[in-house]
Amino acid sequence: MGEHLLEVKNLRTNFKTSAGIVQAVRGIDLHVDAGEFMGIIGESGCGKSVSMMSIMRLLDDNAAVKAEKIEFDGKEMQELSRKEIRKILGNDIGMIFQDPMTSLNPLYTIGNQLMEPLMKHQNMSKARAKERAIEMLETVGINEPDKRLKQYPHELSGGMRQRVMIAVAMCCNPKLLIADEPTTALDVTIQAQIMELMAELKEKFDTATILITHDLGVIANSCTRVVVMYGGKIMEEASVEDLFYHPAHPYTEGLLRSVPGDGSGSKERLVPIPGTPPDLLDPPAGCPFAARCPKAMRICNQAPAQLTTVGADHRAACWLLHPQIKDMKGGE
Amino acid sequence: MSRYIVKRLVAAIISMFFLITITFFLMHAIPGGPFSAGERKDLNPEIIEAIRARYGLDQPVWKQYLNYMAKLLQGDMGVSYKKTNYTVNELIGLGFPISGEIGIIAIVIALVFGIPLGVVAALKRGSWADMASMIFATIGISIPTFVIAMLLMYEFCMKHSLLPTFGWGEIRHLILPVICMCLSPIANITRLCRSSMLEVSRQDYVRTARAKGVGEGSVIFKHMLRNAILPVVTYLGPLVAALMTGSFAIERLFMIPGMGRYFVNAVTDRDYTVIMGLTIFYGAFIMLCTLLVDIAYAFIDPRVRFED
Amino acid sequence: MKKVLAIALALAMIFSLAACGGGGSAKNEKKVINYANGSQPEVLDPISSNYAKTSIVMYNIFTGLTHINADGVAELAYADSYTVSDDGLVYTFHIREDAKWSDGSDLNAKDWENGFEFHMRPENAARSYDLKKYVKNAEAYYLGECTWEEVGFHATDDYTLEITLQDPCTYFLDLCCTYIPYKTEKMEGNPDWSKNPETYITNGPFRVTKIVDQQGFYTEKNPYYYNAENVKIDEVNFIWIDDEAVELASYKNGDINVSDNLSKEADETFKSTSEYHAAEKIGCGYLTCNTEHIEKEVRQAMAYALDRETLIDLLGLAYEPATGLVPFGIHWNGKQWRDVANEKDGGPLVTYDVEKAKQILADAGYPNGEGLPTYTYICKNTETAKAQAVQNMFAQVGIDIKIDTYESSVYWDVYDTEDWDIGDDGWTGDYDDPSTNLFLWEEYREVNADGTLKDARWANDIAKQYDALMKSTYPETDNEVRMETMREAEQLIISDMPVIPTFFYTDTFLVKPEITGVVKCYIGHVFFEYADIVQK
Amino acid sequence: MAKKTEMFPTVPEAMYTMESRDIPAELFEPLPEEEKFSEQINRPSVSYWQNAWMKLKKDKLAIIGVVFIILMTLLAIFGPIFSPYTYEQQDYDVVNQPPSAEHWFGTDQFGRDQFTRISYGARISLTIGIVAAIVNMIIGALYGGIAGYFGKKTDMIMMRIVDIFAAIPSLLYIILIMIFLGNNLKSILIAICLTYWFGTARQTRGQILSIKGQDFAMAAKVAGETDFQILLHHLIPNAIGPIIVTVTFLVPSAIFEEAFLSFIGIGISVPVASWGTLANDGMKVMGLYPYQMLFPAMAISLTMFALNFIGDGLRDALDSRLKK
Repeated sequence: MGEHLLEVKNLRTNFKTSAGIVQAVRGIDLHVDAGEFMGIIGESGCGKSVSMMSIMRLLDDNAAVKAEKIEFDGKEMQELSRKEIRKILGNDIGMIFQDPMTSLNPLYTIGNQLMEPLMKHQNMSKARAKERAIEMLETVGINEPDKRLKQYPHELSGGMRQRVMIAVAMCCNPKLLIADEPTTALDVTIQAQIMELMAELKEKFDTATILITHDLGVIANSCTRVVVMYGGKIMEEASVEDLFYHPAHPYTEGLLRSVPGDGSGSKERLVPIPGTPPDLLDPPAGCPFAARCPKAMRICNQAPAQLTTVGADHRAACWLLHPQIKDMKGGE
Repeated sequence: MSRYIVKRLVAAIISMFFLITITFFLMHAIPGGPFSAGERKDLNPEIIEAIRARYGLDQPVWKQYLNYMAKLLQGDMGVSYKKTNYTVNELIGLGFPISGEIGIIAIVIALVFGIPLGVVAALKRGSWADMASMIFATIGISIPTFVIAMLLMYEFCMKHSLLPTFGWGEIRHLILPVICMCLSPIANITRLCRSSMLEVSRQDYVRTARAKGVGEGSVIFKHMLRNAILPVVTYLGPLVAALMTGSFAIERLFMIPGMGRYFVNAVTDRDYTVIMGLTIFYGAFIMLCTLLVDIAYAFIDPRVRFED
Repeated sequence: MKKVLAIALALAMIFSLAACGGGGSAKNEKKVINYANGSQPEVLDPISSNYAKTSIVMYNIFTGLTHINADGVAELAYADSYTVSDDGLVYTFHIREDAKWSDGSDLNAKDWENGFEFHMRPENAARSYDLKKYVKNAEAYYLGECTWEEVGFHATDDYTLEITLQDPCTYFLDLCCTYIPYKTEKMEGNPDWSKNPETYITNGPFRVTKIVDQQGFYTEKNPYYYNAENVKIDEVNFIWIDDEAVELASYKNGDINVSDNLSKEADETFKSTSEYHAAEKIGCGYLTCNTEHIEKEVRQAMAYALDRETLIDLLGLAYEPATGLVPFGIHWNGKQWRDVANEKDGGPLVTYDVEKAKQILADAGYPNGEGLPTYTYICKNTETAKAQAVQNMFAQVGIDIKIDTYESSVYWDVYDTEDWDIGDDGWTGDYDDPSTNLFLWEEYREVNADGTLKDARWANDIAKQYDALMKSTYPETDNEVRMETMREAEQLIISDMPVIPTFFYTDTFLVKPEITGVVKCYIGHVFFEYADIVQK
Repeated sequence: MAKKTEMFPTVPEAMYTMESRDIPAELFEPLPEEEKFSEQINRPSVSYWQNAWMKLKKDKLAIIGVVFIILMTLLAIFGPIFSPYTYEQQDYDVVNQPPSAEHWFGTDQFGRDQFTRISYGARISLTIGIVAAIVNMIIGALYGGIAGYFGKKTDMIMMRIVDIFAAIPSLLYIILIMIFLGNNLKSILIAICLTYWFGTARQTRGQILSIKGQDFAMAAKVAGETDFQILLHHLIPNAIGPIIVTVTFLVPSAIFEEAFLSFIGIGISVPVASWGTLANDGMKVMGLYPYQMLFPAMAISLTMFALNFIGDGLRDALDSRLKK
């Protein structure tokens, strides 16, 4: 159809482990439009990274991915050969990972690793690639770029390395940038700088961005639309404003409560969500959050709720949204 | 870089000094000794004394030590006490090129077979190729060398007369010794390479490389193998030293006039000067190999700096 | 890339394998004998080494005044005639006038005198000189106690050599095999002479061409040998092979064609074939007892407890059970000395009889060995099989032993410490006379370097009687009397049993069928002078 | 296809969906607290070692290896006790017998029962292998750990000492120790224990160097743990995986070293025999009585196999990074 840059339907990803089959992603739908800055939020292990890796086919051999549709830029990704996928990766889709300390190969210079996708995808000569690499380093705010090119990752600080990673991801002007917890491993001040940089770059290149994080603060400052994941499923999907001011899912409410104020001085107490995430080796039949949900009903344990439209571009998967409840409430 | 090497060489010389001193006094702690009265009961005591004096053995140990060190500084390791018409330097000159030749060939073969086997096993983890190479690798380190040597000799020499049992100088003389010599290194390198490839394959930077859309060949050879090879490089230092200085079992069974036989024979013959000389040579050679490996390592891994 | 290399290498190996398979059987026109000569002695010259391995090489590259002929008997060689004085003390040899060194230079009587002098010169500390002590004052010269002029070994002109003996000797011509000349001008002041074929000048049927340490000693036919026209073999290579199993493989493989160190497997494999040869050797194996530690009765019980037949079977040897200390191969008026002596003694001196052993022990106050300590038995690490069988046999009568093994080269040092109870030993004589074996227990052999008697060895009253008996045979010229005296001496030593005889040695060796005329003499040395290779 | 269906277990059709309009009202009652966790199987939290054991249990080859080593150990302990023969008992009526019902592995040149001798040899060889490996691991890990952790001058001096000792050929120590202590199990054990720890020490040092800067070590330091606590409780356990792999190489090395000593004739004193001695003796009559070499050689090789399987299994099991 081409109306979305990336469209995923009913994506399921399972891992084979020594303990059995782990159902990491259990049927999610996603879409990103060109130029959109979307966030995916959830606790660790909720399947947010795995779903992205599934889309890009970066998972190990012990993973199996199945989807009705994974369409990127009008192409069905599942039909592409590995070779064709590789043409997209690094070129049309850039990716940034959580830990900048380990994401760069310690044995090669920054320049080498930065020029690699340029030479591969853009058929640039070495000299041209070098020029572009210097340009990119400048863009991501690294001083003395020509000197940095010759340095090895271990000679740079964490923040610098993440900038380099961003440069690597962005150097081919990708249509989509997937940032998997890009700031988690960084100091708070650096976090802010990196997020600023990403926002800046998004403006500059108009790249659609998927930001994966477990940090609501990061989402609040940059994203337009947010997907909340839990237990391998999507719990809620909404614009940033709706999510923060009108959360429709008890899990989202819980998440919001667990975050300290945004620094505006409010002394709201931090409330952690009691309990632990479900075991995806043997996922619950009903809503994955039921066990921890303060508003859980009997039905929540019996069957999963589907995403239901709450408002414009706002959907949530919760039995509380079932029309019968409204009826009952109305009846009272 | 050169400063680093100089530093390491100085450290090596100091180590060598301790090594020589320790070995020297260890040797002299062994009861009995060369040209002792007991050994040459047929000789007149005066003649024995004269011989001992000729070798400087009549002097107190500390003086013998000083004499030895003084001569050693001039590169003279003395005369063999048993093979009295050979100097230790001559024996090393005879034995080392031969053991070294077999050793180098065995190392090259071990690398040429071991690394690909390990890589394939790691990449096809759980497949038949993995199983096969691991079984081969396990066999390689499961059978004692002398048993393998004997079995090969039995098959190729006794039953089928395909290969000579002894001799030196032609390729056919090399085949069996080299096979025996490289089996266990192949096995070790395969295992080492496989486990480090597996380790590396889980690294974030490999995922990064894939996310960049780099070709699989480049991912394997550029991003994985070079990292995975590091443990192999470390293993190579002692391996090169051990293989190039000869294996006694193989040299004895295939009658190769190499260093390994000189050493074991010297030890069992209590030929003190030869033991000393060969130990010093081994020591220096091992330290050299370690230094070379460290330098090579630093070239491969930029995280290792040339510092103390 | 790596894979390609690997495949290429594998292919290369297969090809070279195939190539070797093709060219396996050598079709040399040259007649080459590859003889496996065991482990390499440390030094390979006639002065510094007295190992049998060295002697084998020496006998093939040097020839003395006499030499062993194709029948294994000594006959004149470089001496073409000789005379003996009436008192049997002065031998005058005439040296062949056409004699030449292996480098073509003239060889005359002076070279013999120089050679003898060089060998006996004190500072050269020759390893073996037992057979040269027969010459008057030779030992004194060796010990630095007299001048060369006083020694009875002089060239009176270019072709005449006059040798004066200390005592008359009926078997002196046998000893003359070992009296060889040295090319001393190449050897004086050149301690390395024996490493280099250029300076290793000889006068035997073969001459040195190449010496490769730890691998082989290569010789070729010596064209200047006096009997060169009868030497058929072009090359004799003495190959050092440490391991008997490897030697067998090499023999089967054809890499060697005369194998002299037979493993049990080689013995059993070839025993019934024509390639298998056995030769009597004048040697006897025995266990030496530390007489200070083990009393006479226990020693006797041990001797009776040894089942020598079984021992030989177990070890897969071709030996004979020892019935005394003088082995087969020594003659008494043309008959086997052993047989004559046994007949006169009324049966073998040493037998196997467990009951008797037990009885002796019981009578001595050790019924079933009760009250006896555990004795320490020392042997070389190559002799452990024998040790274990002996241990078992001694245990049958209640004598416990503990086995300590040592590397061959260390063994003799340990043996000399006398810090043991039973020591494994053996001796092969040098000439056809019982004294070649019996002299071992004469008192002078039991003296420490400082001149004191070894306290632990056999040195009691019986030993003194034995010594006197043996000494009385030296000046004796009546052979019958000498033999009788030595028979008496043997009885005497066996009665006290300081040594327990085990085997009489037999040499077994393998020779490929196409090779003829390999002579192995009674001292166990191999001669290739008379050999030939006849391709069928 | 079968694999695919297995990878994606079919999710049972839910009884109700958001479209359902016939959901009984009681299902909308709040979920009682006690039922909240009923669905969830709270797996007991497992420790590192429990987890490792669970993983090891799933590794068939490793289990085969463990079973084999246990059997060998039992054989070593009980074989000589329950055998009707002793390792030194000679019987000249049955020399060089092939395997039979009376003598499972045949007899040797003195009619001694090979099975009994091999099981007795297991005592020696296994003791040497296992004791040497453990001692080497302990010495090596501590030594290397200390050098790596403290770094700087300490590291430099300690590693130079290792260099010096590693450069002295092990045969030299072994001979020396044997001269002073005799040709017995004790001296071989001491000698081998002294010679193999260098590799472990170097390796541990490398591991420690690479992980000592990581967060958990820093955290422990901040938490006020002493250097040795950090080393023993945090660093060495985290480096243990590769060390254990090295130690798997060590057990065979030690058994081989002993076999090599037997080969050059300075092994354990007769009539006691290790597997190495037995194999070496068997080698001399390989063509005639192949079983005399075959059985001891197989005992060595199968044990090596088993140890390697165990080592591989342990490595996978102990590797915390594999946890997912």
